[in-house]
Amino acid sequence: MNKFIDVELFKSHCRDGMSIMVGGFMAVGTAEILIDALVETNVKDLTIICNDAGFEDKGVGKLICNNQVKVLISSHIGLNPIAGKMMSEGKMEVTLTPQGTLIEQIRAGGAGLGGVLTRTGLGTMVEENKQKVIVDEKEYLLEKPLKADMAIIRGSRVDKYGNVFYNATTQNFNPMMAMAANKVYAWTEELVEEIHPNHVMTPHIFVNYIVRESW
Amino acid sequence: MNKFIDVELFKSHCRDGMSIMVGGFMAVGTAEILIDALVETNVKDLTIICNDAGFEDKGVGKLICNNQVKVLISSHIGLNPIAGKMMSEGKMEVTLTPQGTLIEQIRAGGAGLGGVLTRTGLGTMVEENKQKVIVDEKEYLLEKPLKADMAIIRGSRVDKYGNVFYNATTQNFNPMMAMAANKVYAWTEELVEEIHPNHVMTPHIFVNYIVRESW
Amino acid sequence: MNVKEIIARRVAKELNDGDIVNLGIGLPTLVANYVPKNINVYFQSENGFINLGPKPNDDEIDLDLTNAGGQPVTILPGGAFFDSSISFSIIRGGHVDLTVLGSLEVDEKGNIANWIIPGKMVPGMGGAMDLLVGAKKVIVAMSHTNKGKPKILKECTLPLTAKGEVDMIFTEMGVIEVTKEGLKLVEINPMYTIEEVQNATDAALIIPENLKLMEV
Amino acid sequence: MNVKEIIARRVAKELNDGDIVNLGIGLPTLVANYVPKNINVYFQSENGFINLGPKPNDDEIDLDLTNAGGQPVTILPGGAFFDSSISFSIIRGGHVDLTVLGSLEVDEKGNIANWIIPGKMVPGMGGAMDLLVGAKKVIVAMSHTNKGKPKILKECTLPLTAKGEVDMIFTEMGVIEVTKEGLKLVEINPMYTIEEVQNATDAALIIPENLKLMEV
Repeated sequence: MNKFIDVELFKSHCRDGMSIMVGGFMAVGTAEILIDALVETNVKDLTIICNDAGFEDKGVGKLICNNQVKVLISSHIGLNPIAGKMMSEGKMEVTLTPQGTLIEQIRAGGAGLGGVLTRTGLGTMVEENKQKVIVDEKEYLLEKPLKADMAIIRGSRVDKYGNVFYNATTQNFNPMMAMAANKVYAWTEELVEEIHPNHVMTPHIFVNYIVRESW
Repeated sequence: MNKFIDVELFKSHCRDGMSIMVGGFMAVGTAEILIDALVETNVKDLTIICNDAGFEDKGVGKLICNNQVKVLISSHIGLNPIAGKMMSEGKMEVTLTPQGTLIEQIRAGGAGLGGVLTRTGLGTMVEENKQKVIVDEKEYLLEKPLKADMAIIRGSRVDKYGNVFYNATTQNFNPMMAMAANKVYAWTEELVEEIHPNHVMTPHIFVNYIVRESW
Repeated sequence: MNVKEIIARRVAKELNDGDIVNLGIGLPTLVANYVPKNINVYFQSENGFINLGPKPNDDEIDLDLTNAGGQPVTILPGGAFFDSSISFSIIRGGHVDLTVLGSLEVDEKGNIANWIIPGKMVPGMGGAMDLLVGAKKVIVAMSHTNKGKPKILKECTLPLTAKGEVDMIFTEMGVIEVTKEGLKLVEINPMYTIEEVQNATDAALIIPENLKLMEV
Repeated sequence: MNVKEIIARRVAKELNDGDIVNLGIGLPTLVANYVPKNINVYFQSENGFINLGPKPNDDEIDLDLTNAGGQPVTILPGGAFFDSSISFSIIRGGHVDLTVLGSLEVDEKGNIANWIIPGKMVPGMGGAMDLLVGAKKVIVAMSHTNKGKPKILKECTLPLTAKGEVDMIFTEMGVIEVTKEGLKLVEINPMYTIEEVQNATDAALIIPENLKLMEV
């Protein structure tokens, strides 16, 4: 199974209306080259699932500023003023989700769980229109699993099998997103022969494509 | 904070009636020296949470054969015939739990979740007396979180801060148990100065004590 | 060729290039010996790794590296270790393409019972319930009868391991598909007649016009 | 000493040896500068590590290593990186001993509102809701008023970040405990009178007999 594709082939996989999970936290750990490629395709009506809205010139912020995002599911949009503006003008639908709930929803999607039972968000706007479940007389919010058509992840190192290693704080949402999306595209600066099995953070079975600028 | 204790001090922490999570899978990744120490204390009425019942002479099997276990929560007891015998004779209460459910229950305990929503066990004996939750017209079993007074984990390497690295398949239940117990005791063959932050599998904040045979 | 070999060889033909596969203990393990040469499949070991390899030579045994039965094994190039929470996320999240399990009983609704004989044998379900519910395709690989007694039933008599999750049954007598209409015999071992297979089966078998011969 | 310094210094005295601490962005971050010399505390950064250290020198910046605000930071010896699922298991599982957060409003029931001003400011809650619910102890560190307008209220007017989770409030005027009976002023900055503090506070303050002076 040859997983290697170039950016042009990646672009040909992008479609209007797709749901895309994008790893990274304030764009740290985001595969910028794949975001740029997505911007170039100009595909529209995307549902983007990402920790935050990035910056105007960094991370998913570039997609937002290019009017490609219909729905954003995110924990924080404060560092991208355009995102807030588009939200209040009704040009982009934003679902603000507590960060811990968001990562658990993604994990639940990848792990085949029916949902997440959490106390986070109880008594706040977050609980609106959501099912509650009582366990041992304590109330929990039921937050539903999240899945996506595509995940874009960034590995500090990727081996030829598709195993991924993340350096420092670039890990964040990447490993769980790699498990929750239908097709996973990994970009890396450093392609290596083999990552030691003890150091693999995303096993190759979750990575469908390894994208490089060119081959 | 000095986390180092010897086996004698560990033994003084063991009490009748405690709940103890024991890492390991068929005793691979189990801290045998701490099990031996527990046998020596002869504390009784333990609740043991472990993937399996070990063997008669290996892993938690040694505690079972020494009549120290009142309740065993486990996915498999087949390789320890004494466990099956004690169960059918009513000398030990055994809760058989699907392995995936068991690890998720432990994770939920450590992660502050209200429970696990899973399809595993539906339509089987496992669903008896359990709450069910409907999410998007699909039925799920609600499995409750598990916590324990103590966890016994085995690190292939532990550093002086209490960070843990697990080699090969010794990882199994250890990292999640380290997050779900009140006091965590890590045993290791190899004490090192510092594990690289990228290679830590259980962060030091979860390890209360590093136990060695003697100091 | 003995019964187990016949079954394992035939099951191996169901493997597709790139499949992630989990094999149960016993007969299913043998399937790994017959993977077609022209494809890559990746065996998962639910105790925590992918790219399960063959048993090591005596001088290569690593006690830290075992399979779900606790036996020393090897890891093939490109493999990765992970903890049980990831391992079962793989299984329950639908990332396993195919699981092959042995069984005590299977019935025409695709129900399966293989984890307990009350009062007699109580090994526990281990990861079997998770695999049955989570894997994309579930294959049961077993001898057709137990000492002449049918194991493929109208309705399971033992406590179930999972309800309606079995897709196909492979025995030394043939290959059976679980369909909404019931059990369909899609291949027959030329050493047996349809009548013999039906007599060894408690459930009624649907015999299609294009019944094929099982390659043995 | 400015207002922020007064507050950060005082909050730092709440730290205990071995504490796992998460500091919010802004004022709370300053608390790290005043950790008592004789104790070890471990700062968690919710984007994925423990043992958060100070900002690096310009020549030591590692773009892969940032705090929850996306700013370059360092990791102290003994630290560990992890993914967001582990990071929030730490937070939500009750493994954080203390969190210090800024706020727009707090009320006498321990309710807090600091994530949204509808129609004006919609940054999102980030990890704040998780920290408030999950941390063992929640400290709000903020200026006592906003341009003279009280921020400590009978009842929050903005949408809540969490209900009844605040344990203590530290401002430049004093230290307030959230109790079942209401807000109790336990320390007062000697630069202010009780009357001045009460006038700057919308909720009624309980003044205990043993009201202490806040060390500033």
